[in-house]
Amino acid sequence: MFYRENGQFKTSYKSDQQIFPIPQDRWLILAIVAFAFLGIPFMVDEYLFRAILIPFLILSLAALGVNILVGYCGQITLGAGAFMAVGAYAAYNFLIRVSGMPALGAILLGGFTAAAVGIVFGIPSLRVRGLYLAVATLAAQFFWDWAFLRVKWFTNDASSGSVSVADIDVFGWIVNTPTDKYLFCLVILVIFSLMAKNLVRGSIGRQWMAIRDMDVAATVIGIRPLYAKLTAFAVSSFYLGVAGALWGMINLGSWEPAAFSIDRSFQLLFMVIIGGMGAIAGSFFGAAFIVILPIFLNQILPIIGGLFGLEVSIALVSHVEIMIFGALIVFFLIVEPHGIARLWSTGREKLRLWPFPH
Amino acid sequence: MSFFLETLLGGLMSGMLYSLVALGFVLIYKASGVFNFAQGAMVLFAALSMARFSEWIPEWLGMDNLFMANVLAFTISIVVMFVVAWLIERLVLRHLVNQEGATLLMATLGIAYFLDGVGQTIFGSDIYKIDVGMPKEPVMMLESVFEGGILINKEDFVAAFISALLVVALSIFFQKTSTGRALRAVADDHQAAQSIGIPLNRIWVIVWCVAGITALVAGVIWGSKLGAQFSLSTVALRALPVVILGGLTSVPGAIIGGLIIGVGEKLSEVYLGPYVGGGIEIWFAYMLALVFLLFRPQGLFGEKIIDRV
Amino acid sequence: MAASPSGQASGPLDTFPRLLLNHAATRGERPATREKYLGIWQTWSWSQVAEEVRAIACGLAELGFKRGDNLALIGDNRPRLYWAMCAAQMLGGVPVPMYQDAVAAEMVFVLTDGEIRFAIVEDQEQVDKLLEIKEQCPCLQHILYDDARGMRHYTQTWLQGLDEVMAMGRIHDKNQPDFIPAEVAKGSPQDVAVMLYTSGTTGKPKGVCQTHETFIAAAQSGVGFDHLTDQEDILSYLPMAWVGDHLFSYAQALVAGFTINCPESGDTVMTDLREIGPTYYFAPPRVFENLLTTVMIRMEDAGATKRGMFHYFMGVAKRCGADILDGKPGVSAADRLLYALGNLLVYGPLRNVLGMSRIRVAYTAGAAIGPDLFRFYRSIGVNLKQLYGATETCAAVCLQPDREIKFDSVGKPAPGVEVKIADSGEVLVRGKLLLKEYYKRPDATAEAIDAEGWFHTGDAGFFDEDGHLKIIDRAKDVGKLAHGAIFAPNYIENKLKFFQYIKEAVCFGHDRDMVCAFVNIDMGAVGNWAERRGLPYSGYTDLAGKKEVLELVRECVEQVNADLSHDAMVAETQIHRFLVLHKELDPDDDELTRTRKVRRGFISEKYAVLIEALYSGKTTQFIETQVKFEDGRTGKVSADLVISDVKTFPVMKKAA
Amino acid sequence: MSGRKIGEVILDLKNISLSFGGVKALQDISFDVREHEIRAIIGPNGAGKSSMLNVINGVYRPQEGDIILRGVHHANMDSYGAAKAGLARTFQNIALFKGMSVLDNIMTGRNLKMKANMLQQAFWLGAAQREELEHRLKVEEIIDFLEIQHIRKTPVGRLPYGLQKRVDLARALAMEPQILLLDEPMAGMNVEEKQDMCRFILDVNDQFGTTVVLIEHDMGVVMDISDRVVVLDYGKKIGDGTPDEVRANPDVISAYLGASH
Repeated sequence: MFYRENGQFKTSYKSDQQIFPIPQDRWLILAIVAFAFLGIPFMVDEYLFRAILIPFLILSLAALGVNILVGYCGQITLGAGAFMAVGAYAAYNFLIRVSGMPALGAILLGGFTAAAVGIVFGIPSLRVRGLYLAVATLAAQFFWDWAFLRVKWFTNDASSGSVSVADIDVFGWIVNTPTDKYLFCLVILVIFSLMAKNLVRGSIGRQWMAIRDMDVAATVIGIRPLYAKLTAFAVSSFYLGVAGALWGMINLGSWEPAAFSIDRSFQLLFMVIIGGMGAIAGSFFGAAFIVILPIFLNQILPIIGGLFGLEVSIALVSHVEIMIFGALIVFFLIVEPHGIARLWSTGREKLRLWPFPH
Repeated sequence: MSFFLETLLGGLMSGMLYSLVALGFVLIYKASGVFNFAQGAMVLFAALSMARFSEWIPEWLGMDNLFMANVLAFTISIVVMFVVAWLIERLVLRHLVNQEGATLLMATLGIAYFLDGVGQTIFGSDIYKIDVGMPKEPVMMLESVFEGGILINKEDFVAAFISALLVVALSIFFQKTSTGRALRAVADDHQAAQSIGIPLNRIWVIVWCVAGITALVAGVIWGSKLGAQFSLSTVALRALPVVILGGLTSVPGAIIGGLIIGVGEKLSEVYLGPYVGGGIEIWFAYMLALVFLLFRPQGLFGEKIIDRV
Repeated sequence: MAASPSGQASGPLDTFPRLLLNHAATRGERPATREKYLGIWQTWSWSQVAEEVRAIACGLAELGFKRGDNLALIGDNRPRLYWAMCAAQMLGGVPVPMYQDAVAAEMVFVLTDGEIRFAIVEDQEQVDKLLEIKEQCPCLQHILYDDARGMRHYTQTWLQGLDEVMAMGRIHDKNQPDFIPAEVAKGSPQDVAVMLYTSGTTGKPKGVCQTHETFIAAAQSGVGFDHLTDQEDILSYLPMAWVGDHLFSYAQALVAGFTINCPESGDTVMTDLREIGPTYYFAPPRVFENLLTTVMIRMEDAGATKRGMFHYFMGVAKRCGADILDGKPGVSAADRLLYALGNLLVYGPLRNVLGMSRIRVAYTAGAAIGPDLFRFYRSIGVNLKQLYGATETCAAVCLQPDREIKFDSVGKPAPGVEVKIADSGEVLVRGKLLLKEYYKRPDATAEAIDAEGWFHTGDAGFFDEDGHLKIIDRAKDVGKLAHGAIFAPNYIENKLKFFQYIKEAVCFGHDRDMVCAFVNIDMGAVGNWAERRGLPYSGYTDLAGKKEVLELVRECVEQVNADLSHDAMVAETQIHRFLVLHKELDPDDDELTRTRKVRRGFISEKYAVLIEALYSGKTTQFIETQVKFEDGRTGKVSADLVISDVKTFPVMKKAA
Repeated sequence: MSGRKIGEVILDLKNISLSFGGVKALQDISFDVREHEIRAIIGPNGAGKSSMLNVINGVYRPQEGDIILRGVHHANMDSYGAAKAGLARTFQNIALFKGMSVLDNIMTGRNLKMKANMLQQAFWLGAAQREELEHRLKVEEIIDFLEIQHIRKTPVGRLPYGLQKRVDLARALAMEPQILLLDEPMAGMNVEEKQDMCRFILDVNDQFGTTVVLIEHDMGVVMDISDRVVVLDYGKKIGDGTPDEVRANPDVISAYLGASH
């Protein structure tokens, strides 16, 4: 409806292969990013930062990682949380054990460590598929759950089992207020999203998708499954590792292995399914949905209960929450396997064709 | 030596329970190609249902007979599980026919969450007692063979016995009844089965019902041991390596895989655990399965997977 | 202007090559030609185009192309074919664009009649066609092809790729840089610039010779009239052999210096139209009609709310849209507000989807356009206007001025054009834009242009009180019913054709006591209609014979009758009986001209038995017809056609 | 076909035998393929044609026999190796990447020729961007060649069967192969689509000099466009020669018309 595409013709491949070839889309995204940087920091209170915005940004980053592996490369993972944990603990250890290590460096190194671990746990994907692979990733989950709980070296022999870091310092910028933390995460998310988009629209992304859609044909046209799958595992784990480091060091400050339990892994998978597999935007939709839904239910259920004179306990809210998640997963898998992102792009397509239905 | 045997037997006992859950996995996978992540949630759901009905029924009916209450609760729970199975087929599986394995897996993950949520909403989320009169006291055995004998939990023994019984019953069901034969036909080839007039949808309902019953039995046994509580649903995660090891399509594989994992877990925990800080039983089972996977992807007894171009 | 490196001629800009060289010098970097090729819009600036044209010209000269030679151009709208036109003109030759979908026999006629030695064709397909007929065209000496695909194994020496010829030409141009400027300087505005063969509704085609002077005059009058600038974009997708395309895509583009855009292929015209979004647009009524039909069909698939919204706002547009576009006073503020809302919700998006968002001026010509169709486009804010002209008048005789649009007129005479109505009712034209002559046909030339210099258009029409010309019909088609009432078949047919279900209609009535009609259904619209009703059908013939379809057509015919009964002039010519033809009228079967005008005479001969049946009161008639398929094979279709009677209405007195 | 020169033997298959757990799919089959020729493998359904093709491009490894590609022994080649060695193929049941657009599908065919590393790709820098644009041009030429401009941005899943086959061919062509293997390129097509496909195959062979090995069970079309034909029946070679020779071969006639069918 708002699209006026006449005259927006492309005279070079460069302009035809832009990330957002339609100017209206481009402006919309730029406006959103600009608002996120310049608008939100002045409009939002601390609670919103802590409860919604910062978790949303970091989980979006993690969901991006999962999406690369599951949505683009078609390799299922139930161990995403473990790679976040690896990132978080690796970053922690780099920070405290290497003197003079800059925080940003530690975070990135956390990501690289996770990538290396991801490659190791991705090796089974060369032999097995589908649910067998799920088992392999679960092995990673349980192994690292255990390792960070029981192997004292990882936690620097912390007696309580939980580790903590001081406010981090990025080139002299002490990231300590919620606004700082928000902006720091936002910068990282924007850069990483751009990188992810570039990867998936380039040759490596096509290799991933080829493996996902039809691996035999992919091999025949000269795509090595080994390379495609392991890069997907590496990139995915890198994203998850960085997200894990941010989650621990920025969002939590001090944490225990439980922060990256199997529930986290499932949660990330759900984000991708609900948000949209194989779509960068899906990661944001999914993360937003999963961050906001519990808060929304917490607010709304007691009110609804009140209408019927029922008392809604916190436990009930949490049960209803997992019920809704479960139902939504099934709903999306059946009705729209490509999630909210596909709904969004269908809506966009409709707007482009408006007033016609097709 | 006796300590080793005790550990071994303990492993076999808990392995038997894993087998029971694994059996649920295998049944459903064979018939519908679905890897049912919700098996654990079904166990929890069944256990909660059993626990709460056996508690509520005496209240409602004002009776005092524990045995009757248990029988009634068990019957009701069977009905409940049937309804759950029917709903799952009706609302989920039917719409996901011919989808990829990974999609179905994720769908059952959704079902698992849903069942966890519903179960706890309806039945509550505390720890509930299931008392079906399982003997609690341990017994000493084989005192004549070893010095000091070995200590065995009677409860485990009964549980193992029940599990074995169920396995035999299922085997008979599969081999001897016409429904069982139809089920096997479906497992071999969906399309072919459909073309000779086997109603897929009904077969699926049946198989989910049977899986529901195994879940109920497993739930009752585990519930009476540990109480019906949320952690039961994680039993699915512990039974997962079992099926990988045994092969997804093999009933005997589920049994033997269960025993191997049960024993492996216990032995590794006892003999290896102390050196690495303990608590290794879960990941050890997975690692075992994983290593196995790399060398024999179809599992111990599974059918060879052949890709055709 | 002194001779610059690009060598443009000084002096008046009175020939097309001079115009081109001037653009290359004055707006060298502006885009001149775009073509969607390999997925993007390849763009050539005016200076690049000038280079290319010079290369083609020099190459042609190397091959021996001389002043006065004719150059045949056969193919889709490809940039290099347009450039070749100018190249031929540079050398003082005459380009002769030909219809590329013409069958071999038609081509033979033009190639021999035009004494054509050189032909530039698009691709292998056209080459093969020419090879087939080369024996019959002794003068044809050189065939150049634009697209080399599949041409590797053609060994004939007189067959060359345009690429090679241009490479040759570039060398030639380098060695003799003065050659082209000299040739351009030799050109005179009175030289013949282009020869366009009239497809002719009757008889053999005639080559219409137009000079630089006439075409530039015609183009200038249009450019001035609509204030066209070098910023315009136009989509060139109509046959190059049609005078309309030549005027808009060649003459006006060179006069105003705007950009022409060639679509990627026939399949992608709609997409390409959407992408380019031309600011200046030209299409025959049929195209607008097809577009409207698709709009209506697609809207019927929309949900009820959307459909309701669409029809509501289309109602608003019908009420006040055209008036708002014309800037007429007297539109209420409420209507203006509603229209603005509609513009946001419906008209704007609709224009976008149709590729018409950027249109400043759109023209239609070539046939009369149904008033409702015309009103539709104007009401959604597309400044669609009609023009009237013929090949012999460079297509531009009358134009509708902005803000003076009448739905049933073709506008006022263009600047510098005199128009009068002969006693017989025929429209006569005099002015700069008249043809020089029919090629080698002094007899025909004398017949068409009388002693006083008036060109006889062959159309019947009259001026209304505001000085607007109204065309009723072809003069020779206007007949009389047996009892004397005037019978203008086109007028009635156009009314029928406005219904989306009716694609084509042919009315009969001259010297008869009532009017009867053949109707062609629109396969797309009726097919869709049938599907929504669950009416099964196996193909065109089957669908056309369905009882329900006949009923649908009958309703349309009745409405036309009701409409006709309002106007005393034509009320007598209501349709009494009709039948739905079993096959589509098709240019390949000679039933339509290449510009898709009905060939009345041919049809009445071919289907004499059906006409007989219409007037003899029969209710069915068997017919078998030969049809020609695209690949040249022939086949037969046959059917029992049902003839239906239609209700007619008493003549209404017009309220004073 | 005047200008096309058929060259030396480029691919030589010697005594190939292949069996699947006791079922003999191919038995002792030998034939060769010459450079620039169109070589057809025909035979009734189940004759082992697809297996033969799968052996040539390394999807299956024969238990016995030797594959010599330009004088190099390739008996243990896998399908990635085959791709690197200049073999491309299409699939009988269309194996397109259904989640991707036509353009992206064809772009995957350029994969072996793209060298930019991941970091360059992630930041869309230097080689990555340059390569994308260069290969896009290449792909567009193929799109133009196969006349599929109007669907370049359509997801392949939405295309009708005939067009999908064409995209499959386009993807194989994007590899600029020396030998093109076509697995029943005309199966399931209507007459017009078959004619188009024939034209494209001839054009590819002619324009790019690509050697074409194609299998078909429908004899008619193949005979018109092939230079030489191998006939298989029940995993055995029963005929080899020019179309005319093969047509006259009594074994072939009986395999196609004989009582066994």
